[in-house]
Amino acid sequence: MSLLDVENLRTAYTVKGKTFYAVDGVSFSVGAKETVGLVGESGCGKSTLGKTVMRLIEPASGKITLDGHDIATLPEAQMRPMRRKLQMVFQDPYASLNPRQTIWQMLETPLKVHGVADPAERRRIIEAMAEKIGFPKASLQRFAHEFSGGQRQRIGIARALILEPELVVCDEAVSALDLSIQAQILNLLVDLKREMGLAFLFISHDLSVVRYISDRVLVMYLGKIVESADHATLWNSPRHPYTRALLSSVPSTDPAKKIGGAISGEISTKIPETGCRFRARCPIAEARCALEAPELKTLPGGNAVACHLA
Amino acid sequence: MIPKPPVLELLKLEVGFPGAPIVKGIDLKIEEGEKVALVGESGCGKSLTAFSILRLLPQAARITGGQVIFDGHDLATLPAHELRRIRGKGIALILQEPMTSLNPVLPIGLQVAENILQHEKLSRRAAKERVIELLDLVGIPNPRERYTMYPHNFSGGMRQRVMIAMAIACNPRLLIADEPTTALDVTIQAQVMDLLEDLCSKLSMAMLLITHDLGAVAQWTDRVAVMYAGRIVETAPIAPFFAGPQHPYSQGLMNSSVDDGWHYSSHRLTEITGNVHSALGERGCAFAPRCPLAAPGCRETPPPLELAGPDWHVACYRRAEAMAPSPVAASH
Amino acid sequence: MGLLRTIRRTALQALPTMFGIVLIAFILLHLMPGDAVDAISGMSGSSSQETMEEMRAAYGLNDSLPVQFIRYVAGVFTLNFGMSINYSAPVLDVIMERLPATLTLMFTAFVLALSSGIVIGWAMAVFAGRWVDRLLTAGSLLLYSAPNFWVGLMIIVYFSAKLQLFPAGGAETIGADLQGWAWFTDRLHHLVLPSCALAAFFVAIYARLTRAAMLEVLRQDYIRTAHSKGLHPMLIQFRHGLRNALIPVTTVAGLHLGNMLGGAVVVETVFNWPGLGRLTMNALAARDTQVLLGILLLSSIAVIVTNVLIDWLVSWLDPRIRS
Amino acid sequence: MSLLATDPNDRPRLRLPKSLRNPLFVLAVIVLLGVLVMAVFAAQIAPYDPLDMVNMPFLWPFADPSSPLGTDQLGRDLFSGIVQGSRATLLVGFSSAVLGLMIGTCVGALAGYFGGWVDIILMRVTEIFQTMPTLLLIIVILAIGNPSIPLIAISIGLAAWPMIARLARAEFLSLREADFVMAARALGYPTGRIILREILPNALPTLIVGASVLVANGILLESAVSFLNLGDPNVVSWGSLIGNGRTQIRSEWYLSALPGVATVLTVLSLNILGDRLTDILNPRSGERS
Repeated sequence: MSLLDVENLRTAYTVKGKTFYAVDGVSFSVGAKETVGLVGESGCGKSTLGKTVMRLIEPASGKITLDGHDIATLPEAQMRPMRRKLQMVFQDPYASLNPRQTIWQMLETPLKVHGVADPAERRRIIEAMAEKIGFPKASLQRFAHEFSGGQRQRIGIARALILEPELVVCDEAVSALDLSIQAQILNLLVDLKREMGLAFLFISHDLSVVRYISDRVLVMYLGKIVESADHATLWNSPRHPYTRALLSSVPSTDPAKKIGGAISGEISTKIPETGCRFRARCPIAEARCALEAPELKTLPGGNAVACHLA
Repeated sequence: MIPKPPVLELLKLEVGFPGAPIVKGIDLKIEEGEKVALVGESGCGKSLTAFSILRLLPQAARITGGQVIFDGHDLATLPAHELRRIRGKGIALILQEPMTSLNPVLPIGLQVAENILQHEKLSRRAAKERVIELLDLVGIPNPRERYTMYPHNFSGGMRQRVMIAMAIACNPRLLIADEPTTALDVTIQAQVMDLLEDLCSKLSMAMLLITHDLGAVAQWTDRVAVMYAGRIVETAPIAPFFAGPQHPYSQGLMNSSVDDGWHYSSHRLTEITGNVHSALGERGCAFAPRCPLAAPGCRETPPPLELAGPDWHVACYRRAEAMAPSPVAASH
Repeated sequence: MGLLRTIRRTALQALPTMFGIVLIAFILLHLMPGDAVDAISGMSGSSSQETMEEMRAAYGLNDSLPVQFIRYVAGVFTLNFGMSINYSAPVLDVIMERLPATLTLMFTAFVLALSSGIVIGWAMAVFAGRWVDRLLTAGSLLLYSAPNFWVGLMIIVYFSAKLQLFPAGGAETIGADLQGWAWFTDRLHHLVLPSCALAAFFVAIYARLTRAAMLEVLRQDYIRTAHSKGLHPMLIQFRHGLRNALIPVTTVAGLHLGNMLGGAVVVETVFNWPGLGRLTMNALAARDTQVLLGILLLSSIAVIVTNVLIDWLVSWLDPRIRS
Repeated sequence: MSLLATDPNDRPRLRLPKSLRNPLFVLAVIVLLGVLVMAVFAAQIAPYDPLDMVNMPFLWPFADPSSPLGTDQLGRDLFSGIVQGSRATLLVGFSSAVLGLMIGTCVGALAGYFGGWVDIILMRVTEIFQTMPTLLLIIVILAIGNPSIPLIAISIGLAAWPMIARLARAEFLSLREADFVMAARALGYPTGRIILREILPNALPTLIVGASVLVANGILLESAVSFLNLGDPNVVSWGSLIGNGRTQIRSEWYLSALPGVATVLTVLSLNILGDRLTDILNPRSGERS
């Protein structure tokens, strides 16, 4: 059994009286100590999926099984103990820290809420965490605005890890950072993963970063997972036409290696009623793609793809 | 053969806010039809440099020294009404955020037409036809119907195409694109950059691309200028640059970017320690506090840009050591 | 089509608000100690218990509160606000007689305040940080801080008593019996001081709003885009700047209409303006509950209707709302 | 802003915000403190009972040193009136603001945080109160009870809270979606803690600035009410003084002018204070600009 099992999850949004599903029947799992990458373009629902797994957005239907407990419909009071195991790192290091609290307060409150009553014990945990993220003790009494973007992201990570979770959802955790800082944070995440035995659900639009950090990758398009594969297979022999298009759009830092022709069209907010959601942009779409929605088929070896033609 | 003069030449350009110099003396040449990338991390002054060319700086910022030579004029000191004749006509600008760079209450056709009507003696009707051609040229379907639509009817990529149509409306000789694809998805980025590249060659237009994305630089430009803390530290044609940058900062950037095929299980990224703020109060090379090769001499005076190869300039006292195989370079 | 839909949506939104106002007003007025009949008998001082009971029955004051309320709500929908005890006439007639004067005053003041507020605010934004801006900011802050009745009294002192330029009160020269153009100019002449007194506070509000909105707009990327096209700064100010800045200003202008009506009550008192303000004071003195209720309701309806108009204006300014 | 990067570690940690060094702001604070002292020690400062006839009627200001600001038609001392009047004016201004702030914050916070039906219903109620002309509502409430200082304060508070409710709702609505609130929810903080400890402190600066406007409005409304003779006839306030001078406005205009000046100065100072409070209360104000 995996650490996290998501089954047929749907998340509904209502815009101007119309309901649509930003996440529409998604199933996947994350094993213990595994890093699962989730890529897709903006508006594909990857961030909503992350927040739904975190129960920050209510799911419309489906199951979210964490460590054997279905948490999809748990009331908040019963959800609270589960939150120790499940944490999140946010994208914007400026918006994700309360500007009116010191770093110390931000790290201490989760411990208080989760019943670490002994102040000395809390002090010990916070100081140990500060050391892990490379913060001197003295700086913990300062406010977030006194730190740079990269330092803030370290604080955000520390806050997520202070309860020693098993699974951390990283929602575009390095996307807002400069290149040199991005490398620092990625290294930190890898170090912490090894040290604390963490599993990650790593959500990002940046394929290179996902490729670097993930053991397995899910590709999402318009609320559905179109391909799921281990990182080596996905990059070497992508099956789904969307994955291929995505991969060939990433500019390489080798000027001699010109990227393939860009696919046309843009992700649209209008979801087609029937058939494959990618077909309007798909270079190989056939007549049946407009009629039948492809299922996510598991291939020998455990990878999966949702395409009639793959 | 007499070499053609460059389209744009920045000479010792200095820009800053009162009491806070940001751009500290930049020299940069852009040749006819050339695509030059200005690369750097946030806060290094690359956007201010771009804005200062057309004197479109934020409120408090000022050009505090140097020249911006375009077409024999110094744009830094040109009277405002003459500068207006160059804005949009000689040099055009594309901004980062296609959501906010178009006026939300005006139809997009009018916004493109404004540029044409400002610089060319054309009737409104003729201008409209021109706009429709332009919209078609940048790949907007049904341009005639779209003419009267408002920006909120368009997706991000389409808006950026409208911006491009607006920018190329008067066949400018230079296009300044400030992070034109940062707000766009990777498949849309490829579409937009391909379009820009195509237009540059069709209209023999030079481009100054402001970006932080090394991949975009390698794919869509001819030459790169790396900026750090208000100064250009290295400038080179892209092929030799990506084969082996000479400045320790450029090397650091290349090493911290996640390259093809790297995986965390086998490859640890090389970090540049510290952050850009480390340069504050530094008298010498701004990168010295983060540089693995810094020597005491680096912290006296900033190194000048020196010729390091064909059309290749580097500002580093320790260039020789940086080029030697080092433990940093050998780790991958 | 779109218009009809807008009207329907607006009506659906306005109705509950209206109902709530009727309810609150009804509750408030029935909390009053004593009723209209007490007031009348108090004034005449000679009514017997019997006649008072007869009057109560005649005015329906003996019915239970829910019955009175339902009757009232039904009345409101047929624009029947009941009888004024003080004037012995239908409330609607009493109010309608005074309403034009108040509306004239308010409309003049509103147009004056909005137009001059926008111009002043725009000037403040254009010269932001310079002495023009500082002077106008100080001036608007001063107007913003002064009670309107006091401003009214002070301009009476200066423009009426000292310079003798304008009359100090009333809506027309009494007994002059003017016709045509002379009547109009006489009206206008009387309108100047009260509308200025009423407008003063709102000029300040709208100027400050315009300044803030304009500064915000001028920071936007699309202004930089407009400059990058080489457009004339004036064109940018108007077509790209002011047009966008007017959206928040107009939206907020609607929110202040209720305040302006309240202001009108006081200003009318200062200038002896024969409008709703004076009617309110008289009704209050006579405990003429029906009239007070009617004024509160009608002025609320006026505010709601004007807000609908403002909504249309905003959607005309802002294509994002239109679609 | 990405263009400007200052090293946070190098910024002096204790620096007076720019606004505190602004002379206008300092002046405003001095005026407010002066008025406050005047109100608190009114009995000690005012030489006479403002309702007593103590001197010749219609003394102009500075004509008689025993009544430095002159006397009215009944020979009552205007200086004493202004000093004593500050009590009622300030008391009503502040207490109505406190009431308005409490109602408005509660309504706005609940509507903004919970959204959905709670929001729709609470905002409807707010709209009802906002649509009714403020002063008319106050007049009606005052007509119900016996005019007294507490009733005036309550009626103004009841009429003025929608402004705060809207501010609070907007703040809560946007802060509810802020990442740090998401983080708090992800960490399992109880709802009460999220509202009170995470969101409220961040919404407070806006609300405090709003409250300063409420005080100013409260003073203006109180003076309007007393001017219309709807106040407590046994209590002197600036508005009633202005109203009292109205009958002699063409000749003895100082009777209305002087209490008016006192009102304007006080309200002006409050408005200046409110304008500047915004950047004082923002811990990140140095970061922007």
